[in-house]
Amino acid sequence: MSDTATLSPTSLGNAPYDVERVRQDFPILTRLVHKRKGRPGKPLVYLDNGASAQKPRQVIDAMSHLLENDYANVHRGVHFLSQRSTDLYEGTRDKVAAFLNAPSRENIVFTRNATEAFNLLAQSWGRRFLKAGDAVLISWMEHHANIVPWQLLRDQIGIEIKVVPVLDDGSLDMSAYAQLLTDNVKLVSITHASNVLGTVNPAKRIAQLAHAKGIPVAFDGSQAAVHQPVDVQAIDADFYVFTGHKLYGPTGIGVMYGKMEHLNAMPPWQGGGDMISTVSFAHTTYREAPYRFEAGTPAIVEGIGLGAAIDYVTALGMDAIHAHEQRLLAYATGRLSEIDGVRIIGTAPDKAAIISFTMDGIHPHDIGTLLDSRGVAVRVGRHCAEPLMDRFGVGATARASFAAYNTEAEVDALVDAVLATKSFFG
Amino acid sequence: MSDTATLSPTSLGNAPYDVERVRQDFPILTRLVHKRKGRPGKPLVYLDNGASAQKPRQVIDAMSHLLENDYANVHRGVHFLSQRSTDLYEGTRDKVAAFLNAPSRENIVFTRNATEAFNLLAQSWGRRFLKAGDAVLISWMEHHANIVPWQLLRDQIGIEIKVVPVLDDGSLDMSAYAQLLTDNVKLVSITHASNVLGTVNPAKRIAQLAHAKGIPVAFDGSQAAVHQPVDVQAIDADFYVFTGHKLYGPTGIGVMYGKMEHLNAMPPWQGGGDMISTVSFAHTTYREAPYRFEAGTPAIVEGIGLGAAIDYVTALGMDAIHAHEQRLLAYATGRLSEIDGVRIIGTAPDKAAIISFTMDGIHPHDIGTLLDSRGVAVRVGRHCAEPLMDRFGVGATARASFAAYNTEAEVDALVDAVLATKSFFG
Amino acid sequence: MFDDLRDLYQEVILDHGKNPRNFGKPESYNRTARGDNPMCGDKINVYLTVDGNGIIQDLRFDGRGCAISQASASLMTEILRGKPAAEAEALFEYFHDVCTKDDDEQGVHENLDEDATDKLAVLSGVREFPMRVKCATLAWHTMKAALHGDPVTSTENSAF
Amino acid sequence: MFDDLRDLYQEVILDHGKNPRNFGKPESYNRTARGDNPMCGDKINVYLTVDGNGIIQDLRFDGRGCAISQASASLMTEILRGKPAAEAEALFEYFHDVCTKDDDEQGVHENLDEDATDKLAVLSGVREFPMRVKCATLAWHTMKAALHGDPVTSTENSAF
Ligand SMILES: Cc1ncc(COP(=O)(O)O)c(C=O)c1O
Ligand SMILES: Cc1ncc(COP(=O)(O)O)c(C=O)c1O
Repeated sequence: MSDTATLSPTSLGNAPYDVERVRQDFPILTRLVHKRKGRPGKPLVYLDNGASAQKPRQVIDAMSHLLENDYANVHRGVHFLSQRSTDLYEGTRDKVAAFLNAPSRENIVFTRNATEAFNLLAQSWGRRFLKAGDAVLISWMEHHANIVPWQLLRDQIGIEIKVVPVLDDGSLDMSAYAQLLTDNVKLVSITHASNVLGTVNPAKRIAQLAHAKGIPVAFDGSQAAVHQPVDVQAIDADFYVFTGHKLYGPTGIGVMYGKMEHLNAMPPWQGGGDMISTVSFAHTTYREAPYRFEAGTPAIVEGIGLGAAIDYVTALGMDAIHAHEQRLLAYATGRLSEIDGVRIIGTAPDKAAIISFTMDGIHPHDIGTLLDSRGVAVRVGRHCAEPLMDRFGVGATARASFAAYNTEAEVDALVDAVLATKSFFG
Repeated sequence: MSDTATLSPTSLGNAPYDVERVRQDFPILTRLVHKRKGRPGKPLVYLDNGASAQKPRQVIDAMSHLLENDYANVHRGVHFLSQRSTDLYEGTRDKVAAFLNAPSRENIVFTRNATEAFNLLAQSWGRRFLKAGDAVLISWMEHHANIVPWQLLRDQIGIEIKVVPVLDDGSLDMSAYAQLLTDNVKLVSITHASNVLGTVNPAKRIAQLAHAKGIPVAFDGSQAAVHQPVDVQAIDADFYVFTGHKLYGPTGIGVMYGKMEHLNAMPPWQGGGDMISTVSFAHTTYREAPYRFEAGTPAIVEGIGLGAAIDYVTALGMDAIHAHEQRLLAYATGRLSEIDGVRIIGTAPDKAAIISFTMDGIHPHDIGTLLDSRGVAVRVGRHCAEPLMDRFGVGATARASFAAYNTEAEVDALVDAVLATKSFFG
Repeated sequence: MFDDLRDLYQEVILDHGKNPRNFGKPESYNRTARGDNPMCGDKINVYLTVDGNGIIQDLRFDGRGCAISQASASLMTEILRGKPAAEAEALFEYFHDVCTKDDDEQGVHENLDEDATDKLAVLSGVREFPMRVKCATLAWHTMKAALHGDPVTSTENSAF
Repeated sequence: MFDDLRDLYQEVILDHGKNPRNFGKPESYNRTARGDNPMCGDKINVYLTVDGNGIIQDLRFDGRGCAISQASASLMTEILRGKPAAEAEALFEYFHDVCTKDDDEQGVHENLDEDATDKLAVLSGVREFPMRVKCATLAWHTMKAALHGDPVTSTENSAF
């Protein structure tokens, strides 16, 4: 094995989506959880994909293989391994560009995660192009990653944060959006899909309306990009952000796509090695975008792992993944809705495969613990979207979120566990 | 295998340092490079450790094992895998604290790399505690990671950057240092060891002199911490930075140690999930240090890998690694010095196992290519220390840097390749 | 049905969780604090009436939370009523150990009301559920903050 | 001794590397630019004299660099002397392909001086050494910058 060519998933060809074969690519899915002294353990039913997805063997192996065969620091070395690591690492930039249908690899900036991408956007683009009194328009369904960076900037330079409301079904209030696009709005930064409600916002329409007023638009694709195909040119996004670990890739790597006109106009954010052109104590010059934004030794192994993840989902087909998850979503929504006392929060049409719910008289934290004791992993809490929780008058929810490897049987396990929880506290 | 307990290196007990057994832990070291159609390939002689070290099986396995058995997002989940990942990830904070002899785990902030640590320091500590006219005192032997962040801050708020000169042997000019500690100096930020010269600076003395004037001191331990034991309390460092990938650990993870009095006084830097306490559009509150500085999903797998790397070097013993490398350094220095036309840059006493050199009439880039063609990987160029290159009147150097797994035979391979290079261009 | 959770959700806890005692804001009180558990979004208010001799004459709470945190708050109000403030803090120390340490690792806690310690023992099951420990201790943190005059506390920032 | 490097360090290159032609700053010139290769710290200056008809009457260079970059600069000065500026740019296009693409992937480059293209062929060995491509192209980038009136250029920011 001296090459990393064998990274495609267990081939599915044009056959119908074979989830059992997909599952075989994910070693953790055969795990028994809560196994200890004398207890056999429970099969894992992993429905916490919205927080982070599990990794296929192809991604795990790409990283191990690199470290066992091809690893060195990138960009500056003339030796064989450095060249090899550089090729593989920079190869991911091409893969990401293709994945998002970006015009070029130079549009792709690597970050640690989605959160860092928004901090970069706020501090580099924001500090250069915004001044006191200017507004950034976000929405009520944002993850903290697309709220707090703007609040920090607000505290630093006095911008205003405006918020598009959310309708009762979890849709974005598009008529309010149109009205909120006032003259002082200088950037729209809105999630493409909500990590709590599953709502997929009409990105193209959002961009059109903003562009009509000359306002650039940034999208948080952390959830959208993992559930469906994304085409940044079709949407006409000015910026588009996602995070590797939710796309079956490694932790420690995220992506900010930006149009070149923006990236080229943005000052560096962090300083250090690899982002400079020349350094003297008096004067330092910086490299062009995207490299200007990537200071220090990058997350090399993670970048290469992300490349393997993109190869993986591309081979499965984002369309096929989407269709599979939609089947699960419909089935799970139907079954959960039948249970008395279960309330699903977020019922917008064409939503992504994420179901947040509450149960009458039972706190989400207790739901989480009870489900977990049966091997069913869901997320409970505020999902880093506290304002949205307030909007729906809940302190917290339980959330089941689906991925390429989930099955109807797992939905059944979820529903059984919810029923059992209900009678336990009943 | 459901536990990660078996991470200690091939046990050495109290036996003399057995480098062959250490080498067995590093899968890449058996690799043949430049192997292609009909060519057998050359054994790898990896002497580019200053750029990044190779990883032992223990680190690679810890990451794969996690992803195959225990992976989930950390901190917020109540389910089994989340709990497990959290325990492992936060366990690394304890390991790092022990590795640096920090008073507590709360002193340890995780960053992407050393570069990010200095950007965090400059933007969070610097913006809070420095104002126009204040000076940060660095040295002429800094890596760009400890230069450019201060230049960005200078451009933002008008601080001054003062620079301690370097003597001809590569030592820090300590009498100049004492004189440069003037009243407007509000922070000393100096490397503990030079990545070009190998010089190990007298950290304790540097801190003493600064503290006598009430000035805090930050050290760049990126090179020092990999070559010798570090005790931040003995040095009395206010901040101490290192980067995981040079310590046989993963990319994408670095560390900033800080005294609690400083960390507690520093505002957050990046905003997002995991670093907040409560969020509303009007007002957001932040968590305590160190969590306040860690926004978004952390580099979970990389953090856990770093823990395995620390376990590894701890089991080998930093003292034993140091002694081994010093033997190699002495041997290599002796042999290279015998070659006419080779000039070693950096000859300070008690330096770390790093040798920068030039060859008369032969450009370092050509040296790099010729050595590489024989399997010998060294770094050539400016080593992200451009001002230092100017100081020594060289555009670039070639650099061999040693690690726990290097051997005398590898030094011989280096010397043979240097001799051959000399006659090739002779 | 949930055999593994028997220790965590004991009958007493389910009962107190469903029917919390001393729930609701009293007409009068002289110490109060709010406690946040950002992990789950729970908020709790504790209202104390401490007399001139430092005796907790009355304590009540309101707010929302999971079964564990509600039961813990409810049990706390029953246990601390009539006790000196100093003893309340000592009991919290003890309770902390109960929630986080195995029996043989717990510190020495002397001169505590045995009735109180017995009652608290029902919550020792959280020990096996580290993610739930803060649910159990939220009310106690808040009580302590109120005694110390801190208006708001958050379990996020505490080590347990 | 370095068999794998025969293609890269051909005799012509070693010769031009050691004895670069047209080296040194001329008394007079009317176009100049500095080129940086931050990867290795090399800097090169190119000095051009272009006449009213756009013909490169003279070109010289100075600065330091590796054998490849010095040889490439030296060869460039020999090749471009007396050529129209437009042809210089066309030759750079061709040379770019030579340095980065396999023979069958190279674009169509018509009407180029065969002497020139033959001479440039000795540098085609860099193709196998992607990290050295910028060494070979530095002088050409700088020449182009000088023609376009840009005072400084850097290979760091170019794709090859
Ligand atoms: C002394 C020194 N400081 C800082 C760094 C930067 O490390 P990183 O690129 O991992 O941030 C390096 C390594 O390149 C170094 O040698
Ligand atoms: C919609 C959305 N945005 C941003 C994030 C933040 O991602 P990360 O924590 O990887 O930065 C998440 C995930 O937590 C998310 O769901």
